[in-house]
Amino acid sequence: MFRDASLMAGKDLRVELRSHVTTQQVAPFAILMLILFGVALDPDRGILTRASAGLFWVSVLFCSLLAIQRAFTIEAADGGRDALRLSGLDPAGIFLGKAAAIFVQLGALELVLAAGVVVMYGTEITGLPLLVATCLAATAGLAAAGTLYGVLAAGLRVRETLLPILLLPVLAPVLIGATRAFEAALGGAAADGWPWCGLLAAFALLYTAFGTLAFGTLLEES
Amino acid sequence: MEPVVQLHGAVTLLGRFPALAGIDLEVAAGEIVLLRGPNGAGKTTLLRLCAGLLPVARGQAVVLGHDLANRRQARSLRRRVGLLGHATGLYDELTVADNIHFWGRAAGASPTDIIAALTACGLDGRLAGLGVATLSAGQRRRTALACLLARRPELWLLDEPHGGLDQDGRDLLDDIVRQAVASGATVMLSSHELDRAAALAHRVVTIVGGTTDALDPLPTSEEPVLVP
Amino acid sequence: MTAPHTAPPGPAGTSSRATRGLGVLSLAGLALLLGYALVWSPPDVAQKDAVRLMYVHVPTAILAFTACAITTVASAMWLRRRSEGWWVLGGAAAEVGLVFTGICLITGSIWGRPTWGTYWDWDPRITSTTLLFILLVGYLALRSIDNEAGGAAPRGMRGAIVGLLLLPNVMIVHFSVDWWRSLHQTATITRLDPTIEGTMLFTLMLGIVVFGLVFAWLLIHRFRVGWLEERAGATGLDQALVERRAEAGLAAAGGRS
Amino acid sequence: MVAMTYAGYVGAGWGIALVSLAIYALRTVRRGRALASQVPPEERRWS
Repeated sequence: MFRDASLMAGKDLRVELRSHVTTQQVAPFAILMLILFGVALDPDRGILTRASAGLFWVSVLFCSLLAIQRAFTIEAADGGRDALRLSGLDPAGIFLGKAAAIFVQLGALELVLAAGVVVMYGTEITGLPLLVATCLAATAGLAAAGTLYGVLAAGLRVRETLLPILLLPVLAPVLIGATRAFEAALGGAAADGWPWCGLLAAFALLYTAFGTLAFGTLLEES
Repeated sequence: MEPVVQLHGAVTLLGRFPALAGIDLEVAAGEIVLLRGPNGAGKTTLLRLCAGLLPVARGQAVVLGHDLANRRQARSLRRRVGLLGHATGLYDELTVADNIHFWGRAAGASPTDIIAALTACGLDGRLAGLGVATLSAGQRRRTALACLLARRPELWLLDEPHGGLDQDGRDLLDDIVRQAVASGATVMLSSHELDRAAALAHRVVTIVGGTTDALDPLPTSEEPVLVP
Repeated sequence: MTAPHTAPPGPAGTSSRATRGLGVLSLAGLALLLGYALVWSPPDVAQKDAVRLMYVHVPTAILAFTACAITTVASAMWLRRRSEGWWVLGGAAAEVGLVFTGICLITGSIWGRPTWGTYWDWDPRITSTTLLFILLVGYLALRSIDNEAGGAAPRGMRGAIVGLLLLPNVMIVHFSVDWWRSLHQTATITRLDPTIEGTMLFTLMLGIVVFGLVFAWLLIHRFRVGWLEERAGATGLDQALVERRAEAGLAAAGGRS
Repeated sequence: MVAMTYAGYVGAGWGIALVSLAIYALRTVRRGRALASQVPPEERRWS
């Protein structure tokens, strides 16, 4: 299973290295969102600094939609689903591999976004351990739930429009938890944030476990 | 020795449509069987069924000893067969070599097998480093064939394998199929290149309306032999 | 919502003797509930007469979440048994649940205006119920696509997985939203005084029972509609096989002529 | 119902609730009638 997962993740990351979709399209989109927030909300009032945690995670959420769509566009091309089913790869391995590749790409995007928030919104980084732990847990949750719902929508003619409505309500807890944890860390009250981090970790575990179990059936029959 | 493919009254549904409406077919080990019939007769569906990709709704289907009525057995069958379909399953963003390495390793092929497959399909050298997106249709087919070869399948299921290939490519394909059979594999293929495919095949099976009511021997007459 | 007066000999629809009885009972119950809710029960001390909206709001909320639970259970059963009935039930419960969720949100919002002074407050229950509404919309959208895609697979797997995750998702969302608000603000005005008693408590209970009857009536009818949709235009497998095999004869005749 | 406070809100809430239930019920019954004619009676186990 883990051999298959690493093979799959390696393949997805190699595709990204050659196509540069995340670096040349999704990352600029993320920065663009930060700029749009800045334009829409009056930057002089300090709103951006106060809301930076929420804006950061909203941006991550929208970027994750793009990353997930992308991850399954690769597979949908030219009969990829049949090929995957015939490949001999363990479905659980495929799930973990794709989720891991999304995790890595989202992690990189978060670094870009964090730099953007610090530079453009004047946010001061405090409580770094909590920030990092929150990012890891939240990103794992996004990747796991996203991979599961991504394969659900993949292969449908309306996938681009269907995925957001299926996935975003499910990810609402991640947005809430990650934002609160960030606010706690940035507000110097890290102790308040750790329970949220725990919630995020539980969410990630739940979806990873469910995805590992259900992915085979989904790949099989949808 | 038990036949590799045993289908008795096999029915397969695509949605509600019975694409296969009762197939009776036995294929012995080492045989090359040509499936022919008009478009929409069910040839592709039959090959996909034998690959373990589709469930049997009725009747019996046992391939390489795996009972296809059992989902788990159907799934474990898949790594033992190789299906070359209309879609190639290649990743456009990756190179030829990357693709063959990925699909080969996914099926557990050794690096030497993978290199051998690349060479056998004439894809070593300059072509190996090209992105699949830049390939011609024929070169894509070759790449897909190499992926298949690297898997060393026991049952080869070739859906219109000659389509899109040039003269050299077709000769190459026929050679590869003959070599595979010589080393113990079994082959089912569909083709509209009837002359070429018939020369390759040991036996021709005609499918019409999702059934195999006619099993006619080689060589065939001009007029199709069909049982109403 | 009345049953047909006379059962015609031909195509009847989705009603049966049982549902007609249930329908009459629901209508009578609604009349009684209206009497209690609007006339015979006293106004609340704090909420005044706005409390009368609670008698529709609370029961619809309970039933909305019940519908959600039914969909999840039906999806789980479909995954086990693969029988059509469970598939149809999952969709029927979700659709009826969507209607009840909508009513719950609207009445809650209308209630909020006189009580809180605003139509919308970031109350945990409003937020999570709204997300439930969207989850149900998404689930139904996915099912409607499943219906039209006649792929090789026994269709419905996607819908079943999303249906299975419906209740867990609602619970996670509810929990996290609840926690989110409670950490940062003191509890909002309690929606219904927990110490209510007498006529008001009776009216609320009556509301739950009556709307439960209405829910059951709708669910049964919607289930039957779904069942008919599955069957409409579907010829049996045997018939389809005969037609498919006949293509061979046609081709042969064409080839010989 | 003498001098009920917030009568407008209460009326609107109940009105919307009952009307939307009635519309949905009617729609469901209509759909059922339309479909029933396309399905043989032996498939309609309830009637």
